[in-house]
Amino acid sequence: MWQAIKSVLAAFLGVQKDSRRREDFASNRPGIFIAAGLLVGLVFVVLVALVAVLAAR
Amino acid sequence: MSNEQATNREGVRRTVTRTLVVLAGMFAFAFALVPLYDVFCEVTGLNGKTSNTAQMLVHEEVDTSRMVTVQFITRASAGLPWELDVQTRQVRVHPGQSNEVFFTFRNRGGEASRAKAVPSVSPSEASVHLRKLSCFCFQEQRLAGGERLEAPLVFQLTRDLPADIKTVTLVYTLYPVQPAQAAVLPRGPIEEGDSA
Amino acid sequence: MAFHLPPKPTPQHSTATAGGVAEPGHAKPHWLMRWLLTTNHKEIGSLYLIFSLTMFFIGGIFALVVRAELFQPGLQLVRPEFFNQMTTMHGLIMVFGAIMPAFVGLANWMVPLQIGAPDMALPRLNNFSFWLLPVAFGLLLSTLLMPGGGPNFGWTFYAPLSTTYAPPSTTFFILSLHIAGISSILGAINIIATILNLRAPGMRMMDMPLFVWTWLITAFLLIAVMPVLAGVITMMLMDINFGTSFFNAAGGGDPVLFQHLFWFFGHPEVYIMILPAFGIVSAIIPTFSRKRLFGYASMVYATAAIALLSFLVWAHHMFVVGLPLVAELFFMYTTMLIAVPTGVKIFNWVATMFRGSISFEPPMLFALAFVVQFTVGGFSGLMLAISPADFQYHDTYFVVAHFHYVLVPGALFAILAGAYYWLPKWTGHYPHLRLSQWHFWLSVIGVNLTFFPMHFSGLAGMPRRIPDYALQFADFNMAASLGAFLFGASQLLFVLVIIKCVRGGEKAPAKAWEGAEDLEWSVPSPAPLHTFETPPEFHPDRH
Amino acid sequence: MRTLLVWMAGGLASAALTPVALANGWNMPVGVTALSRDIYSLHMIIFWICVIIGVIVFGAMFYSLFRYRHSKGAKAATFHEHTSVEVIWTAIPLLILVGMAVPATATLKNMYDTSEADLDVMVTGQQWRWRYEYLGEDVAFTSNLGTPREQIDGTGEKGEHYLLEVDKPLVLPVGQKVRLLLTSDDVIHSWWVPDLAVKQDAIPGFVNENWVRIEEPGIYRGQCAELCGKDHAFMPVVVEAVEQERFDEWLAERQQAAEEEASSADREWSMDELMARGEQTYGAVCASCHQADGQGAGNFPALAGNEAMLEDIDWHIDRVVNGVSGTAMASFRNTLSAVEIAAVVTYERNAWGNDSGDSVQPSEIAEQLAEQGE
Repeated sequence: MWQAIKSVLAAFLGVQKDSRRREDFASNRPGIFIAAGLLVGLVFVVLVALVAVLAAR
Repeated sequence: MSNEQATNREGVRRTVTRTLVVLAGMFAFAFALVPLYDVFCEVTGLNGKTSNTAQMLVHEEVDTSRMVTVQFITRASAGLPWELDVQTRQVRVHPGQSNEVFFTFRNRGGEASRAKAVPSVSPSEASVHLRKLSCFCFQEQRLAGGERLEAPLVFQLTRDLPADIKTVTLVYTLYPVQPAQAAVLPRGPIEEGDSA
Repeated sequence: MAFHLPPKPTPQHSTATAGGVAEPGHAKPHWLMRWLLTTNHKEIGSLYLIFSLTMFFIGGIFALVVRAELFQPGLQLVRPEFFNQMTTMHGLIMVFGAIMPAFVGLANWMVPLQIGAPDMALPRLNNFSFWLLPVAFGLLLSTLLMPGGGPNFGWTFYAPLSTTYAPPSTTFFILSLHIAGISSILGAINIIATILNLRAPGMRMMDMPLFVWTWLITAFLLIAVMPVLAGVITMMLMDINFGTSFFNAAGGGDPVLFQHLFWFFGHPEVYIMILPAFGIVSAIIPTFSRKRLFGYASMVYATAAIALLSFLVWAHHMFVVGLPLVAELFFMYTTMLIAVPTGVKIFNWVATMFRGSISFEPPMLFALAFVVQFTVGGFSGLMLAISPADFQYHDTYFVVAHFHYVLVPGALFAILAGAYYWLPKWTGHYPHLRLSQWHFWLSVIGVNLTFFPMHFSGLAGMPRRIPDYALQFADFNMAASLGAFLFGASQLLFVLVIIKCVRGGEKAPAKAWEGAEDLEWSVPSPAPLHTFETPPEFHPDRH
Repeated sequence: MRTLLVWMAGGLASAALTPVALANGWNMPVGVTALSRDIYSLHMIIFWICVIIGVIVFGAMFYSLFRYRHSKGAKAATFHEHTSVEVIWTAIPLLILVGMAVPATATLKNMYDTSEADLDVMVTGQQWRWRYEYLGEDVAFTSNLGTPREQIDGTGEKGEHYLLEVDKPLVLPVGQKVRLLLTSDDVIHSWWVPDLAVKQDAIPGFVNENWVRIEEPGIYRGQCAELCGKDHAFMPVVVEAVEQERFDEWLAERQQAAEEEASSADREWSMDELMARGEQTYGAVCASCHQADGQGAGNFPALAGNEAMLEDIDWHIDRVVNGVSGTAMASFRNTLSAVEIAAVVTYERNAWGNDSGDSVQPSEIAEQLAEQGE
């Protein structure tokens, strides 16, 4: 799972090594990446929202 | 070879079923967004709407350290021979205190008709902190031609109203309530005799 | 010309295999029936492309009506009512009738060829989803002749202008959008099913060309947001005809809700129109740089990230509707962040060219123009993301300049680049070089003459969607109108290029471009009607 | 080669032209408020950031195109990824964006601070005019397009402020914080004056807020920014900023004029007077839909020869006073005075060959309005 989260984080920045990608796709478990994607997406939303709330003070 | 195609067909069927499920889900989600948006607005005050049912008075100590100006603006929409007036255009209140303001409805037309006042609060952040204990805006009004009605608004601004909000503007717009079959608006172009 | 595309099946490739699609050729059907009933991905791809080219010219004529009226201040040619119908129809036709079907057409042609599949996964559905389009757009165009005129509320059809105050033809507009939406959804399902299930043995997801990747992600976006659009227009329909008040303040609804729902669809829609373009450009630049695409993995991941982020930025279209401060900040931050993965893509293309071996064939010219001008559109997008500044930019010609830079020298140039790139595969001939170059240069000049001055007129204070304007905007508008007519006229050259290319020209070998690597270049040029009936062995040597 | 030269010449030309263009006023106006200046500087900062990034990226690109030409025998390298480079070019834009977000956030917070205003003005959008109401001052009026129809149709010479002029501008005092409350009677409009850096949607049923503190007296022009139907291009905003004393005088004049208008309803008006006043009011308020010749257009019914209207004068007056629900026909009860209503009804019943000979006195209208009120 941690591996998947790291890959998703890399995706958010748009930077990924070829070798890592090879490993990711070798795992053949798309579910875990989708889950990680949604999780990181959610954390991202909460984080940006938090920054916005703090900045609005 | 043919074996492979069989698995392909199986795979295609599975993919299609799954996408159709997602599709139906998203269509339902679009409609779910409407109540979700309302809930979201009610919680955050996103669009400056206020609750449309009476709320309980929060018993809390009146914050006498500050005053907030509450302005009232009344408007009537086109096609409705009604007037809405407020007796006091603005009041200065302490957060926590409950207040009463009277509004006057007047049907200036010759026939009975129905209307509803739709509220909007600005700044919208204030709407979560505005509690209406009683309001004419919860239901529609029916007035005979020339009839006049006084109706109160009882409200409270809660103490947790952000300190930077010093003026709250409450706008009521009167909209006609159409009888069910007239809800479809006359939309024909010229052949309708409407003029002037 | 339509009836020469694609070539008839050649005997050595129409070997009958078990479970193959219906064989044409037993009794030769009438050509009309053949095209009406075809289930062949190449023929349907051609139909899509021809349809979108037709719509491109119809939408273009509407744009020229708009530009002709705006040539000078004052009302000369059309009345404001008709002007509004022209701007609305131009937007609707270009978005739903030209750009999207063009990408679907390219996907139909190229996705099976690039993944080594014999056809799309659902050939009959494929035929159906195409033929929905002429119905939808025939209906949409017919509203122009109805009493009260066609849709006149802008392609974003904000309520209540599009509900309580709309012309009577709006119900037909909604119906046609529903049909076009169903067509897109069916097309997307087909593409997903094809990509996930019909890849050549040995080709893993990570071996797929970027055009296939970007289309897969686009198809998922379509599945996610087209139903939302369908929901929104259904609510409109109910507001108009059944007395509900989703968007009507008088009945307790909220006009701003319409905008939230619309842009929840609309922003991903913007990416639907640009992601496949990224895929095409990512195929062309390596080919003509004779060098592998830099950061393939990053490109795939960045595409996925952009797709996900596209659901979190919608309200940047609504900065002046009176959102609360926190919402304003949230959407400003997310919008600024989306620039990062987008920037990565541009850097990767430049890095692909760095130390390559570059030649300038027509597809490459269009791809290079795409990179530069899409980036210009990206820059103005970044400026628009700055919410306080957007209070000045919003709903001005600055925005018009921005999205036209993204969609015309962006999406459209990528489609043209793709067409030039794959024309040898489709027809067996190279497109006429001189004519292609003329087409390119006139298009580049026309596009910039049209849209660059719009930045200035917007900054100087000209709102969008107005048929008449104050005198200080006159120079910009005259330049833009001249550019628009130049651009429009030069697209006739494109038609000429295609006709010449179908009829003849320099013969193209199977591998038409020296640096091209993907599977489509392993089948003969022109591609026979049936390809990969025996799946090819895929060797992931390049990836 | 030639291709590249053309590209570069084009790039250089546009790069050189842009500053020239911006310096020539083809840019966002600096404006006359502290906020508009902040926004202008945000705009210029982000613009120059884009220019610098553009020069670097396009520079690298054109260098590659030039240096590694196939025709010059360039051999392609084989590298295709470099993680540290990718991380760097991701991190730098991220930092720039964070740096940009800080001042943008500060400016935005300032824009949203509508508290402690000295004056409240309610701005209402109507198809296709603006109505201004000075809250608590009993002054309200509608502001219509001032450009004559002939200029638009091309039969007259276009004036300097073509389409950016109104009959009655919004007058505001300089140096005071003015809070604007915006709403609409029909569709969504957007009130925009570039020099004041205020653009805010006016949404039916909802109220939006914005504020402005003008620093220099002057006349500032803008227009509706949100597509609102047929005459979207013809509903300009003109703000006249004056010194406080002048503003107070103006306000007093307006209040007096309103009273005079009300009292002039009592006297008897001649047919000619009514027709003259009616023509003027009709031109300002009614002609945009029903057309100057009374022939109507599209959804807007013709008034010339309109039998329903000519048959029943009370029906006619009711339509003008109360409007027609769900259509673009607004209620003019609060927008027009009794004199104006009487005049416009009289005019409509006698112009364009309607020659009914009917007329209605302002006093009758005033009486009717008052009666309905009781």
